[in-house]
Amino acid sequence: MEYISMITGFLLVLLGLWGVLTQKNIIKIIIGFSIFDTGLHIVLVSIAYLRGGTAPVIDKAVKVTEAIEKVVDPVPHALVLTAIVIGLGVTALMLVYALKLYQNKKTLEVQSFNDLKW
Amino acid sequence: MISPIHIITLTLGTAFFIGLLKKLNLNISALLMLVAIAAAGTISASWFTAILSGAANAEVFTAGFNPPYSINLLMGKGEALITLLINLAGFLGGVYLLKSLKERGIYTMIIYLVFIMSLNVIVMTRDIFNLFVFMEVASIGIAGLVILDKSSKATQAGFKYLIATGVIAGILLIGIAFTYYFAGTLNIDVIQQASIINFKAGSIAVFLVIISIILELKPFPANGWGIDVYEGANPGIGAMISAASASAMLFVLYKLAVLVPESFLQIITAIGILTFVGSNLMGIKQSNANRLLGYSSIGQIGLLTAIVGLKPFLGAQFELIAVSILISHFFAKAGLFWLSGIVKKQNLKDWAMLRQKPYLLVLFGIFIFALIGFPPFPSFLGKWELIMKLAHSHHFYILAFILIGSFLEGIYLFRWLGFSIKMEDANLPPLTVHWNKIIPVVLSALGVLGSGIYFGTITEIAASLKYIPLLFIALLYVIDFLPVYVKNTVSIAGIGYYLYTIYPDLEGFKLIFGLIFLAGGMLTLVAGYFKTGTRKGFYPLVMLMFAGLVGLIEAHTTFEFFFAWELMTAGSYFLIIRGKKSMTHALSYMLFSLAGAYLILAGFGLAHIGQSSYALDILASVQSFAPLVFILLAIGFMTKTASVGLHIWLPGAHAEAETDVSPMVSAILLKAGVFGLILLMLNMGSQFIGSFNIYYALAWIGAITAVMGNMMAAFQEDAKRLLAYSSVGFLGYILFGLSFMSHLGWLAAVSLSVVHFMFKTLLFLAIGGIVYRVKTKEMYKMGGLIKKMPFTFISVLMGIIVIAGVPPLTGFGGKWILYNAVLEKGWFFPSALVFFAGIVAFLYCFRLIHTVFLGQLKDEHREVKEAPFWLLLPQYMILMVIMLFSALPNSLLKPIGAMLAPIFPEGALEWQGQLAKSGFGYWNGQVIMYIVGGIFVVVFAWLWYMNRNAQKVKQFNIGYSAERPSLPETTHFAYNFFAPYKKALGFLVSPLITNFWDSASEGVHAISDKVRRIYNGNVQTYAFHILAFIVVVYLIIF
Amino acid sequence: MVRNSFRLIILVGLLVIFSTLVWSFNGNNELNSLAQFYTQQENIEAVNAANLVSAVVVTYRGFDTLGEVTILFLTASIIGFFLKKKLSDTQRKEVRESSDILVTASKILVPVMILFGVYVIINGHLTPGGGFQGGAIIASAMVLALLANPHMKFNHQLFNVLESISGVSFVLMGIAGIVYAGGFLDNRILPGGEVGTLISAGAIPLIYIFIGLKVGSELSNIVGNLQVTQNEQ
Amino acid sequence: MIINNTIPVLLGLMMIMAAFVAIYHKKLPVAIIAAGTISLLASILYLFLAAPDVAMTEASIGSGLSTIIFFYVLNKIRKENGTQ
Repeated sequence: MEYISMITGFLLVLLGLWGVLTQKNIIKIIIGFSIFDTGLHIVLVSIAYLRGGTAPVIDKAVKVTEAIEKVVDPVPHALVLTAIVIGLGVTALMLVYALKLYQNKKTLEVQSFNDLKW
Repeated sequence: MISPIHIITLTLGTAFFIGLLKKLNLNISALLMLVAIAAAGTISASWFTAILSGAANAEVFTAGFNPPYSINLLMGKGEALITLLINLAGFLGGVYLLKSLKERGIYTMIIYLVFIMSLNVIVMTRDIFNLFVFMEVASIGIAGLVILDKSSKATQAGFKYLIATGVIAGILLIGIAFTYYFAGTLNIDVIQQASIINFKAGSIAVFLVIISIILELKPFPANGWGIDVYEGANPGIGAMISAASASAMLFVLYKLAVLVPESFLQIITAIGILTFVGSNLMGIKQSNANRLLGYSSIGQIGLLTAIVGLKPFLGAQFELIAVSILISHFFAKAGLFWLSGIVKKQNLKDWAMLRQKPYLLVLFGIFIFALIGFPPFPSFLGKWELIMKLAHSHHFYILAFILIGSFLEGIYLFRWLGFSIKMEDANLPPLTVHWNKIIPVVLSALGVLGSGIYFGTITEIAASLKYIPLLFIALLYVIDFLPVYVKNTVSIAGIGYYLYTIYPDLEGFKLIFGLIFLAGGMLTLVAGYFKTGTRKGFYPLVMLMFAGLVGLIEAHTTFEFFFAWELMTAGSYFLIIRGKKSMTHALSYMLFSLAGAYLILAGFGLAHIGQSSYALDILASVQSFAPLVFILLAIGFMTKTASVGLHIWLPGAHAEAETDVSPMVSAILLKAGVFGLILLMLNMGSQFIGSFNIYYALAWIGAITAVMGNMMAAFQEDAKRLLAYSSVGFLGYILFGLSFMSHLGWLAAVSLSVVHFMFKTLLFLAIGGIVYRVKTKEMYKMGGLIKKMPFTFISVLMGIIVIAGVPPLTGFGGKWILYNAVLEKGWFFPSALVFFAGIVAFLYCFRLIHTVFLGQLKDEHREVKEAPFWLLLPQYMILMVIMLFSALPNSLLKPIGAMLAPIFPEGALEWQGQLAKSGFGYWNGQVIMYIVGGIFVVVFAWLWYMNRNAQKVKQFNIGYSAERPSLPETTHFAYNFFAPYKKALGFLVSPLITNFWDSASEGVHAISDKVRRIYNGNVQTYAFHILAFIVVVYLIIF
Repeated sequence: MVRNSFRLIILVGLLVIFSTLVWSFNGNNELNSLAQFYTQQENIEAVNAANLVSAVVVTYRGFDTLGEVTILFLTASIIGFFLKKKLSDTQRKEVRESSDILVTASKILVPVMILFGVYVIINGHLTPGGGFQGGAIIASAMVLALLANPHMKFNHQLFNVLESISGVSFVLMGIAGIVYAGGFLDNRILPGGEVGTLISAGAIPLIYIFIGLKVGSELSNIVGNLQVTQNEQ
Repeated sequence: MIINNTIPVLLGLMMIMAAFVAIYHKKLPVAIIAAGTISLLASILYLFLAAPDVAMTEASIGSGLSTIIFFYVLNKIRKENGTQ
């Protein structure tokens, strides 16, 4: 299962990058970026998976003493939590930039924003 | 000691707290922001000093668990230094940005503070995911700060930056994830022990981490987004990115470099070098100041990246090299960005505005010289050590590329400096300077100067450097407001005193050249009394050049020699650029000098292979590549002697220089190259490539230089240019003489050096006096001045007699010995050229005396007076010496001969009183003088007798036929004086060499222009570059 | 088309890199030593949070969390000043009224969502969830409220104060960790309690409250800023 | 075992399809919703991978808030366009 999700994650990463590289509309580029981000998160969670493991929460099903054998690795989960929130921040910022760019030039075409070059 | 964690708690806490204040009070918020950064800086500084004086590194364990279980921070020497730099930049940048931050509100202060905080964490953290988080904080912070300026360009730059760093961060995250999977930890130290690079997937994970860090450092060519940010953002932010952020990321690279195998390090080096050369190449074509600074920043960071990659080979010197270059970059780049914010004009040519406030110009110059690596700035030391170590470890290609990159950087930086000193500034708006903007610039200039001197004192190799001349120069800056005669007297007295103190230690060549440099310097300075006013900034620069020259004489080690060489170059550059239309000439002088200096540096580096000492006599025992060392050093020195091919800087530089500067840069400065060549040849002796004698090539170069220089001189319209070219020719004789490696050859060369000093000072002062009076340098606009300026006429007459090498004056003696040397040596083909050159010399001598002094006096020159007394005085002092040496040639030649005897015992002249005997004949200077004098008297008397009845025609007693030629000068007999010869021989002087350098320059510019087209401004292209960069490097490594 | 094929080639290159990674990925049959440390009985009891992810997020990697909170703070600040307009430009324009269904639904849903968010936050050390998730839920509630009532005056000042106070408190808690416990952000400044009960896990619930408040107010601020510019036409 | 593998495969395929829609669909709202769907599907996948915390975060932030922000900005841009 973890292989499948990891492959899915990587494919999403590549698809997202493809979107970033090929789409002409800035919003579409940002969508591509968020797909890229989601893919990364899936890869990270897949790495944490322990065969037959349960969620890293101590409750009735998992006693304190059994945790070490039963639960999946909590570390990547913690990392993904952080990464998701960071991703939200970055995406929101990109969108606000897109808005500003639109206000400047009344277009979302990425080619029209290359005033700075060479 | 305060725990380093409080760097973070203070800054972050303040940032959160400022949010509470909101609109309450902007001033209080700004104050709090600066106080927080200053406090953070104080903590770093206290740790830095503590660790330097032996305290243990500080470790911070968060969450009460030991690493690797929780995130830990480390405060070691490196961390302390880098966080200190970051907080320093943060503080100064905060002061600089005060107005902008207040204008855009409290949010911007929060962003700024958080940004500085994140850089501190990036440096200190030992956990790679934590690194990722705070790198994101820093990226977002930059993206937020970029839009401090409301322009559309800033927004575009910020957007590109966000996308690019977003993609990079994603790749980093993949790397971190798999590093965690394979190593089971996120702690850098534990990852290092886990040795996951031993299998492919593990090393790919590490590769992804490292490549992301490298990408954050904006490697060529995947760095368009970074450059756009530099251009689009407020320069105050550019300063932060270039100085603070880049330092932090470099440190991260250094920190993570322990994870990678050596093959990775080589790739890092290669990427760094490529970036250094590539972005400096693109800088050449750039005309926008901020963007240019961006290219330069990225280039410098590339160099530092390469240094990180080269760490294993730099040994104990790594710290010194990295830190000195980093600090120079740090202060200089921050200062330049801040200056750019003050100037507010983006076109480089508009930087002429800086002249409105001369101290800004001084600051600008300091930063430029610090970036290029001139003494006494830290980068000088860093570059020297780097080159030495690279040569030692046989990294020749890297060495070459670093020097090429530095040279390319020099091209645009010095062009820019030239613009600011010389460009037209008629239509530029006035410059306003606010205190908060200028203080950071001044402090960074002081920072780079102070750190340079500090590095000088702590480094063993630099400990022997003499700073007394530099102190004297500083004194001259202090008294710069005083009138010329005071400063001139102080300067002459200073040189005189210095000569007096070192005189007992001088002997042999050092004595001769020491006298040319110092006594000659005093003599030419005497002419300076004719100036009135204060002549601002002149004397420190003159003294800088003389300090360099005397340093050459006093140098015992290659390092001291190079130090002095660079000082001399810097001083003479400024002297030359003071001239009238000298912007381009000063630039080409600087570029040739820079190239020469780098060749010398490379030569010294190669010479040092396998030797432990830096003493100059290691040249006598070069272990490997001896011919190459010789060629590098010889070409390096020949840039100063202006040998053919390397001479194109000279005519313009000498001709455009001020009246009393021309003799300094012509008669004196060129001898530095001769001195270098003598030192080289003395130590290295004969050199062969296979069976080919390199000296034979030198003889040809000398001969061709002589012919070409003299012919060019003959075809000039400009009197000072004529003299300049004649110097080129004469230096050709000297090189020719030296190349013989025989007693007579050297006797000729050394005595001609002395003679050249004398007559060139004489002629430049004389012609300078005329130009000063008649306000033109064109010879056809002069004429008949013999009656108006008789004293000057006598000087020029004597001068050209010496130049032409005709009896009875001392120039003949030198030539006579040279011809004897030729007969002895038997290199007849080049010698034929030299003979021919001697004939050509007559042409220009004749032209000089004829068109200037004889013929008709121009109407507008009727009121012309004799040259000023202070210009004539040194001329007549020299004339006396010339007469002495001519009448008693052995007073000059005998001591030189005695000095040469131990080196070349064979073939010395025999002296019988004033009679010199060689294997081929004899010459008695005294007798010749009497004979020639006698003939002259007889002929003159005869002519006087024959013409006593001739009728004098009034000057304007002629009629015109009412024709007005379109070009009035064409009717003047002195215009295109040697037209027939030019027709016959002109092809020889067709500007092949100038054309060659022009097209070389054009080629470089064209390449630069082509290469920079990859930055098409499209964010998708940039993202593509980033990904392609990763894939390509991957393919190279795996 | 040529361009796209270049891009495709590069992505195929990335695919090669990634597939090497996937190829060498074997899944996990047991936890690595770091995870074992976190899941050891004595360490679970030392931190005393039933939700091990929370334990990692707030304790072991609390410093990351601080950074993460900072990022949101930063983003909110940037958006705050980026979209700021001069007050004189502000001209309220008629905004389309929301449908009755939305208004009614929001009246019921908003309090429930906020309550749920609070629940998620304070149970963060016991069950899945925590400050981020709860904060996001609260922010969603705010969005809903804004959608239902576009004229609602979004009280930035309140959120700003909340944001700042919770941020400062977070840092102060961290410093308290240095003074009263083992180091920065050590949550054992409060008694551990018993695993699985509401009052346990040292300061984790407290920190999560601050995080939740902070995240909630930051996200609400971001949305609020967008909303304000929405209305300014 | 079969369920264990088929559902992730299905989820993966759906996500990739959604990704194509998000990248290639002409209408931006559809694309944004498709991107949100990916996040939503991912959060289901996280449940299978025993990561309820992540699932919750992804659902509330990835598919919830960020979609909302997308729409806010899109709406804003539309309005700007309308006033032109």
